[in-house]
Amino acid sequence: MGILLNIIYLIATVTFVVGLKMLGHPETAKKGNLIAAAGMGLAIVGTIFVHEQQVSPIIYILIGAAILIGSIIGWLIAIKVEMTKMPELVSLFNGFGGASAALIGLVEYGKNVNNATQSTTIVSGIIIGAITFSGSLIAWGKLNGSLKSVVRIPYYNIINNITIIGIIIFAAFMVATGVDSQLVLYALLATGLIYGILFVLPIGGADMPVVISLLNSLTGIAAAITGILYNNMVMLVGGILVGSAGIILTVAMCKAMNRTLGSVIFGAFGGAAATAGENKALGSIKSTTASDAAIMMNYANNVVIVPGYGLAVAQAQHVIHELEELLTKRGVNVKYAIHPVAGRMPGHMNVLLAESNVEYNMLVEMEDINPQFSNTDIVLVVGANDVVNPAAHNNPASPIYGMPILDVENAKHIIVNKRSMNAGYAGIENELFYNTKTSMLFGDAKAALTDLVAEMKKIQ
Amino acid sequence: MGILLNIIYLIATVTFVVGLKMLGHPETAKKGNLIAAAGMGLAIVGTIFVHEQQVSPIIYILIGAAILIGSIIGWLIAIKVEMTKMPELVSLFNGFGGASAALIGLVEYGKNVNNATQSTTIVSGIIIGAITFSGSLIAWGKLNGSLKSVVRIPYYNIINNITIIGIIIFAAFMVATGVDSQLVLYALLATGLIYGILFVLPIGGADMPVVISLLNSLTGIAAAITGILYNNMVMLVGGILVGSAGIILTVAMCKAMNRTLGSVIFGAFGGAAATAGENKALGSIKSTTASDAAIMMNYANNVVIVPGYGLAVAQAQHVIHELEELLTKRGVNVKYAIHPVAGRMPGHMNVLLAESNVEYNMLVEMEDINPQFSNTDIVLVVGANDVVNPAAHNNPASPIYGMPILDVENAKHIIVNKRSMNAGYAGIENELFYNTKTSMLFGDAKAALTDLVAEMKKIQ
Amino acid sequence: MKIGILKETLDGERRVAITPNIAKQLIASGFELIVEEGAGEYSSFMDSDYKNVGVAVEKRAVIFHEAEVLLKINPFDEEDLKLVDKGQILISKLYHKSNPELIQAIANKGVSAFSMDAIPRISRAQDMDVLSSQNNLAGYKAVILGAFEMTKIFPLMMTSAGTIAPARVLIYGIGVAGLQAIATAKRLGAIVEATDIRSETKEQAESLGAKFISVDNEGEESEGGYAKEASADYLKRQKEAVNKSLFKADLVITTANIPGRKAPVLITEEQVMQMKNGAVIIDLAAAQGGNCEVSEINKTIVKNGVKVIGTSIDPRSVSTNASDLYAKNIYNYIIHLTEGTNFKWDLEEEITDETLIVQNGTIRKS
Amino acid sequence: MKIGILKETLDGERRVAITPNIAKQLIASGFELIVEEGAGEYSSFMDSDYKNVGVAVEKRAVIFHEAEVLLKINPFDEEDLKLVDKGQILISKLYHKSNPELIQAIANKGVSAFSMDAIPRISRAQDMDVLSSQNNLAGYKAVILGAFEMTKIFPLMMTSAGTIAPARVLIYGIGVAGLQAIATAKRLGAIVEATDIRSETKEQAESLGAKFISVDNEGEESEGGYAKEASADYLKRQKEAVNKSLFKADLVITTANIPGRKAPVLITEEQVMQMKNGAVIIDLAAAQGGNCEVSEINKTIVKNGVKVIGTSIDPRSVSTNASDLYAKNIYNYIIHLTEGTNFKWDLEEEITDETLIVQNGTIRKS
Amino acid sequence: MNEFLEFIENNLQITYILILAIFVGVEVIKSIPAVLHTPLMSGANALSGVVIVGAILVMLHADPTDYIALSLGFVAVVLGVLNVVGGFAVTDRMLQMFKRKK
Amino acid sequence: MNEFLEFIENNLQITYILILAIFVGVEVIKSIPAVLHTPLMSGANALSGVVIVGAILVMLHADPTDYIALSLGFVAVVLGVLNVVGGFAVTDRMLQMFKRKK
Ligand SMILES: NC(=O)c1ccc[n+]([C@@H]2O[C@H](COP(=O)([O-])OP(=O)(O)OC[C@H]3O[C@@H](n4cnc5c(N)ncnc54)[C@H](OP(=O)(O)O)[C@@H]3O)[C@@H](O)[C@H]2O)c1
Ligand SMILES: NC(=O)c1ccc[n+]([C@@H]2O[C@H](COP(=O)([O-])OP(=O)(O)OC[C@H]3O[C@@H](n4cnc5c(N)ncnc54)[C@H](OP(=O)(O)O)[C@@H]3O)[C@@H](O)[C@H]2O)c1
Ligand SMILES: NC(=O)c1ccc[n+]([C@@H]2O[C@H](COP(=O)([O-])OP(=O)(O)OC[C@H]3O[C@@H](n4cnc5c(N)ncnc54)[C@H](O)[C@@H]3O)[C@@H](O)[C@H]2O)c1
Ligand SMILES: NC(=O)c1ccc[n+]([C@@H]2O[C@H](COP(=O)([O-])OP(=O)(O)OC[C@H]3O[C@@H](n4cnc5c(N)ncnc54)[C@H](O)[C@@H]3O)[C@@H](O)[C@H]2O)c1
Repeated sequence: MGILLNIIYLIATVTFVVGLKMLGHPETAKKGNLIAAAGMGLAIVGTIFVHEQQVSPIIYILIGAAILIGSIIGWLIAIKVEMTKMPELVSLFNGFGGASAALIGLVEYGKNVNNATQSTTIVSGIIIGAITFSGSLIAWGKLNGSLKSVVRIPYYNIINNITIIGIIIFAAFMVATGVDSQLVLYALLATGLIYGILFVLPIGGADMPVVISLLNSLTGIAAAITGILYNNMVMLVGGILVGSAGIILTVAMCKAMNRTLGSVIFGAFGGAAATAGENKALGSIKSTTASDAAIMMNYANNVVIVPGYGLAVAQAQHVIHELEELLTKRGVNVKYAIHPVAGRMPGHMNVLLAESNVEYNMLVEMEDINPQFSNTDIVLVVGANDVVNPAAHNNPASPIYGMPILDVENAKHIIVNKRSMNAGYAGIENELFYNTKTSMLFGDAKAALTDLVAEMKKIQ
Repeated sequence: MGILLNIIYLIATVTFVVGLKMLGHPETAKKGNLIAAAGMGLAIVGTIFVHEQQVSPIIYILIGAAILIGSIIGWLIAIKVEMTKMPELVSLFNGFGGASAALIGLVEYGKNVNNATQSTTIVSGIIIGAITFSGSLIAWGKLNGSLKSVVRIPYYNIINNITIIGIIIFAAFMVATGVDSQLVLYALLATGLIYGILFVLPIGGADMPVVISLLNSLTGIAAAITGILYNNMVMLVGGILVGSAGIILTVAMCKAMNRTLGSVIFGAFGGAAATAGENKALGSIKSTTASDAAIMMNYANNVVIVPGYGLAVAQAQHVIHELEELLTKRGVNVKYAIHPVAGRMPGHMNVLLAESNVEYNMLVEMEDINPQFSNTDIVLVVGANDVVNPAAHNNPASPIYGMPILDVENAKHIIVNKRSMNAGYAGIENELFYNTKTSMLFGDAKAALTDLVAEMKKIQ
Repeated sequence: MKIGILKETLDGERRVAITPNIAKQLIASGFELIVEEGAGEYSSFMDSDYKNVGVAVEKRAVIFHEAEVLLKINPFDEEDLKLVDKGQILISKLYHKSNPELIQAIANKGVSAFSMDAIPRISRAQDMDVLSSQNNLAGYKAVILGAFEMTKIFPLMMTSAGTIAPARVLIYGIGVAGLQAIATAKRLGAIVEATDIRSETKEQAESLGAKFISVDNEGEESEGGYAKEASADYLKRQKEAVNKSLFKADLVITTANIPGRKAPVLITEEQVMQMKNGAVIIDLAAAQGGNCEVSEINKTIVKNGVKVIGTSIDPRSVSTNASDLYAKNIYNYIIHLTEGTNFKWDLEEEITDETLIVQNGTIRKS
Repeated sequence: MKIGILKETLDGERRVAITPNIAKQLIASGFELIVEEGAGEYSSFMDSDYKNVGVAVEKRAVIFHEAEVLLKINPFDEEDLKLVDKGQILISKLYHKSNPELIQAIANKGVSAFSMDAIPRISRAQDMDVLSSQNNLAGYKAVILGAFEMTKIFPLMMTSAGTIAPARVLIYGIGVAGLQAIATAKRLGAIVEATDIRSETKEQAESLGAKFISVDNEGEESEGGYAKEASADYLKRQKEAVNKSLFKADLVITTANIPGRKAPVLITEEQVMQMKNGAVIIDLAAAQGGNCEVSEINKTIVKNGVKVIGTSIDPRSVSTNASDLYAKNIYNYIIHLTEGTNFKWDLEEEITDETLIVQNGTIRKS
Repeated sequence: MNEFLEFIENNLQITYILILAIFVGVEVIKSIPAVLHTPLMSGANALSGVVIVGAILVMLHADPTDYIALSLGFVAVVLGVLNVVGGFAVTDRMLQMFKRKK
Repeated sequence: MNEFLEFIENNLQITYILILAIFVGVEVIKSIPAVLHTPLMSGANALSGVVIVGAILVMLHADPTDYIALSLGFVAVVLGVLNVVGGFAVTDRMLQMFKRKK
């Protein structure tokens, strides 16, 4: 390899690190993505054009065609896909990366059977690539709904163990004997693919993002292994970066869902763990974190805060004011929507908010705010329940039927803070919490809002 | 090098990274230091005992003696030195490190004159080591007072430039010609030493910590260069770590002092920049940062908050309450000392603190709190001035003479938050601010306390 | 349909049932309004204010004669009933449970009568709930009255002339009035304690910064949010739990009521004798017999240096705001009862059912 | 040395110069104390409270006869002076600048007289400063009085019976009383605006959450912290700046004083006629002629639906706390003036010099 | 175990690179806000497409007549490019939501 | 320039190690509280004493009769050890102040 290519790879590696780093901050993420992409482009172009051996034109044409086809398809899919379908797309793409690694291994295996180090590398690449590929496809299928969320396979444990043993035997055999058999090679590939399927199938749909992140980390490792094979630094470092960052990310995602990685992967086997917050009639709830809520609010234009009795119970009036001030300073247009019977006495919210010196003109009466919700990006409901319960409109059997409420459902997104799924004063379920636009931010209002403020401050 | 030694070095490298990382958090810093030290010990022991060539016993004895001498002296100095003299000691030690690197270069030069890469490495090592050594000694002298703080040298610029040119010429000559002359070698060493002196001499005493950090970073680079020379990974990686971390640290220190690195190094030459906050009669003030203040308070046992009129002006009552709650949660014993005429009307502080729901029993009257100050670790004075002005005791000419005050001087440390050095209601200077136990935290009370709270939250 | 607004005749009453602002809304809804001369005088509404929005101002007799619907706040009394004609509709508070004679008298007149105090405490009736709207103001004003009568101030003040300890305020009954009293006293800087027979009020009191005094009882809760009558045992244990605070209190506000019954006696004369010299008791239940044994309605009695002020839960003194809210409640109620401008008489409907006490001379509720 | 505490005789006065608590401290310092019967009655201090701490309770004549030092709050009047003997020391407020006849009468008696209202406003005299300690309470009580008299409530309330707009409070004069009035009104939830001739008060008002109304003047500052008399031009421009707020105000509290002079007229009758129906004006400067043209001391005058209440800056109604603070001021003052239990008569010393108005029959200050 | 040691011995610098890269990966990612989890995952996914370099190398090294290698390589390149291009494009779209207002 | 490129060419992996180590150093240090600046500086200083390894190597490689090399090496070792031992010890003492109470 010439010095030029090496320098190109070096630059690409640096862009990967810098890009990944920038992806970690909302302000710089977009730029970071572009930088990494540019580095990748550089690496690809360099690999094709800067080398020393003779290559026949036909191969150049093939490479060009492959790249053209891949780019166009990839680009079109990425551009066309709906926002909500993106995670499954990521899974699909990741699977392709894994497949690519496995294919490389298939081609290279025959040339390196006699070098134990090399063949170890190749065999590992094939196994990991195959697992990633089939696992990602299953995850993709689960997310887009073509696969039932949790699939129970009879004798799962036995089959699973046999597959693992199979992989180990094939791999050990290949490395040890240096056998150059296509049969064994494809058998290895097949067991890898099977294991990928077995790995993902029993895991619940809600945990898919974690699984994708884990598989993604595996793809990175496969790339790194291929890098070792070719003594190619950009693949090595890039792959390891993705591998280690992916693991950390996976763990962070588990944490954000209040799970452990173990419980995601193995918990599934027990088959218990009915997802909390599922309600027969109303569907399931979506819970969010202070960090997510902070970012959403930070980048919103209009935010309406709906305080309720819980705000008073938590004595969170000072924190909510801090949040409001912070948002205002960031250029967000904030208002409080005061329901006439929020709290437990007339004017309860007024007393509370006056204590923390909220300006009177930030408080808007129900009649005045209701038409504005459709133009509101985010409603933050803090410790309110009955006063935002659509049952008052929809359900003649409800004790609150006929009571005017704050029509927060009309907003683009609703964040509800309360401690649990418990009912409010009227003692009834609230279907707002099960709305697809609603995210629940569980916790005592004072603690949760304090976190929210802290996260908000981290953003800028 | 045997595999064992390599693994030892690998482990040592990892301890360096981990140790450095842990040093960045108050909770883990001590442990981090020990881990890095253990890694260093391992590397040293490994270097001595795990190698393949034959070494005569006399050399072992010499090495043992050297290590013994160095250890005992280093240990004794470190243990005996007063807390306040530590920074200068760091400078001294750092100089020794640089000297060590330069000496290695001196020995190795003759053996490697014919290899351009090696000789480049060695020459750079000598130059950097020499600069670090002499520069650190000057910094040490400045800090311990044996050198006048800012030294003006006639024709400084000319001499400085000549030295730099000298270094370049010698170095280029040596690398290019591969001359094996002790004369040239020592001439290079000497110019390096001179440059180190010239570099540090004109910089003010207050900026010494930044300079030490910078020189420290240079020592790291010298070590890394030596590592390249010996193809020794632990030196290479360890040195680079120190080099890059040192640069970041240097910049951070400048930032904390509200300076740029450039202004520290080159600003000195202009010779202007009389330190702000110097007062003929009262001496100089010490300003602090929210981050420092937060750590001090976080690790205190007893904190007393003294609110004054400025707290009301800034409307910082809610933030001070947040701070107090946070401290209390961390196990700090917090009280408010209420001076009877703090503010501008009787009961001003009471109204203010009641608004943010400070518990009545946290407010202590002057007569009751005054005897407690001697047992107080930190007094945080927020926007108060006259009510803590010792002139009321000491200065019969003062308009406030005879007024009872809060005797905050008796506390172990005083942090004063106000916007400037402006006087309070009585329009008089306050010598408390010039007390050696006092740190000024400048800024509007609301902003400064908000920062303080944010920093406090970062700690745990 | 013509609605007549009468001037209140009860001694000390300063409110008016409909304010000019609400009158305007009723007119906009198609009703015709006439108001008695000077009806709004004590609530800072002048006859000209009514005229300006299109209400005819008339003498008392004219109102009784012309209006199909007669509005008052306080119950119609004998004098009023003399002027009432068959077929008219009366709307006011009636307290039908404790006023059987009045109800009989109304029935005898062959009229229909709705009672504002009988509006059920259900969610959708909250905007007609005069008890809530008025008790709320009463709670505020009780604290202001207390602060006015006391020889001490509320907040803690550390001054160069010494420290003034904060006033200690004790509140009995954490209903609507009690809660607002807590909020107001707390705002002014007092140390506030409160107690109630309903255990769910603990969290509510604390949400406003008061300390709740728990009486260790089995917490016999509520009947539709209202308290049941307390047992003698409870009252005894309540005294024990509260006495320490009572004897230190500078201001005591009592709001405890059991709907349809005499108010429970929570502070005996014996307890008053042990209170601090200079303390003040505001008994908002005095009209229902009083929570304090010593109190008499509309009187200030000084016992052992303790001022006991008997007053009613009606916030007569903040008449402007009280009238505003009351009027809004009546407005919502009338809109609820009518279709176009005619009454629906939908007896299946809970609110109508509960509040229509006399229908065309027949007593429906007693 | 025997100190006599007299009962106040001024109409409406409810305070007492020395409270039992402070009496105890004086006795501990070596003084002998006698108090007139019933002196503390209206401040919730009983004769027995005094006896308990070692003060002898005596009839009025006995006090005058036996005490070497006589203490009062309000100036000694003709009746008092009849009973005074040569050589006695009188301590009270005297307002010597506006009361030359009184001072002459005192001098004629051949006694010495110290005036509490003449204590200089210097830092070390803050704990003797009765103006500060009393005005402070007056500011608080003015708001309570206003809240009591109003037919509206202070805070904003959004309820199911409609929204009550917050009360608008306007305060003239941001001295000690004005600041405390701001703080108290703000606590209760009002929208508070304030104005003062001294421009340094802007920041102070804002530090308590009030909006300052600036009159564009050259801000003629102060003489030792006090306001100078305002020019006619200033008063005109003040009216222009303030009128918008005045005509929207629900409660106006005026506290503007210029020491030793008649209080400036800040609200004319014409302005009152343009105010809101139901508004209340509390004129704390009524004793100095009033900041409102309409006000009269100790009277409530209703003009155009506006209640104008003339009262003095003395916080008589919060007599317990006011007496506590006043007594503590006097205590500090007496300790300052004496050595052991004897007066030092150190005329070089600023506080003594400024406050000793008559020395042994000779007038020192006028 | 022995082979592992041997690998380290033979690839000492690679081992250092591996370890340091792991540290960088970990340090660079930790403590990111949860709302960036998905975009970051997507971005990392695009990066893992660096395996495309290997796929290209396979083709470059292939004998023009080795159809199996060529076609496998071709597919590998297509899939790898899909991963890279699609990955970065999707990430970019996801990050639209972080546009600063005004 | 050419020599620089040559160096990279010849020491490719070392270059990667250098760059990655720089990243690690930067990432590991950034955003530390100001009060830790001094202890951290002191700790980094102790670490820079890793040059002692070189000094020891000088002595190990030295001919037992090369007195100049031996004595320079000896001094280098003494100074290096001073840096290491003194550095860590001082850092440790500085960090006493962060002891948790109770
Ligand atoms: N305003 C009045 O005059 C008045 C008087 C009487 C009755 N009411 C009735 O009270 C209700 C008021 O409605 P609302 O929406 O304000 O209250 P709500 O319906 O009672 O709901 C309050 C919610 O706050 C949550 N919460 C409690 N403590 C919390 C804490 N520390 N942190 C976070 N969340 C907390 C509770 O859920 P978790 O337990 O899951 O946290 C609860 O669901 C209405 O039904 C109204 O009719 C009003
Ligand atoms: N309590 C009473 O009744 C009363 C009445 C009248 C007079 N006084 C007098 O007022 C004084 C009270 O003493 P004090 O110590 O409370 O106040 P002070 O002596 O007036 O000092 C207040 C300090 O706060 C600082 N400050 C102002 N705004 C600030 C802000 N936004 N953020 C941070 N700091 C701010 C100012 O310094 P910077 O400008 O540098 O920020 C000033 O030095 C005494 O002299 C007393 O005699 C009291
Ligand atoms: N549907 C609604 O949304 C709605 C509207 C308004 C009020 N309410 C509820 O109605 C209930 C009654 O409110 P109210 O103010 O009219 O009550 P009230 O005037 O009938 O009684 C006042 C308080 O006195 C208490 N009390 C009675 N006997 C007592 C005793 N022996 N000792 C101590 N306390 C005693 C009661 O528990 C009550 O809290 C409250 O729970 C209130 O929240 C509900
Ligand atoms: N030494 C001390 O520490 C100390 C102690 C107490 C008070 N003080 C100061 O003394 C000063 C006077 O306080 P006070 O309450 O006794 O004052 P005051 O009673 O004499 O007057 C009340 C206020 O009315 C204002 N005023 C006068 N004429 C006015 C006009 N035409 N328009 C508007 N406002 C007008 C004055 O400026 C003053 O603020 C204040 O500055 C106070 O801070 C100082």
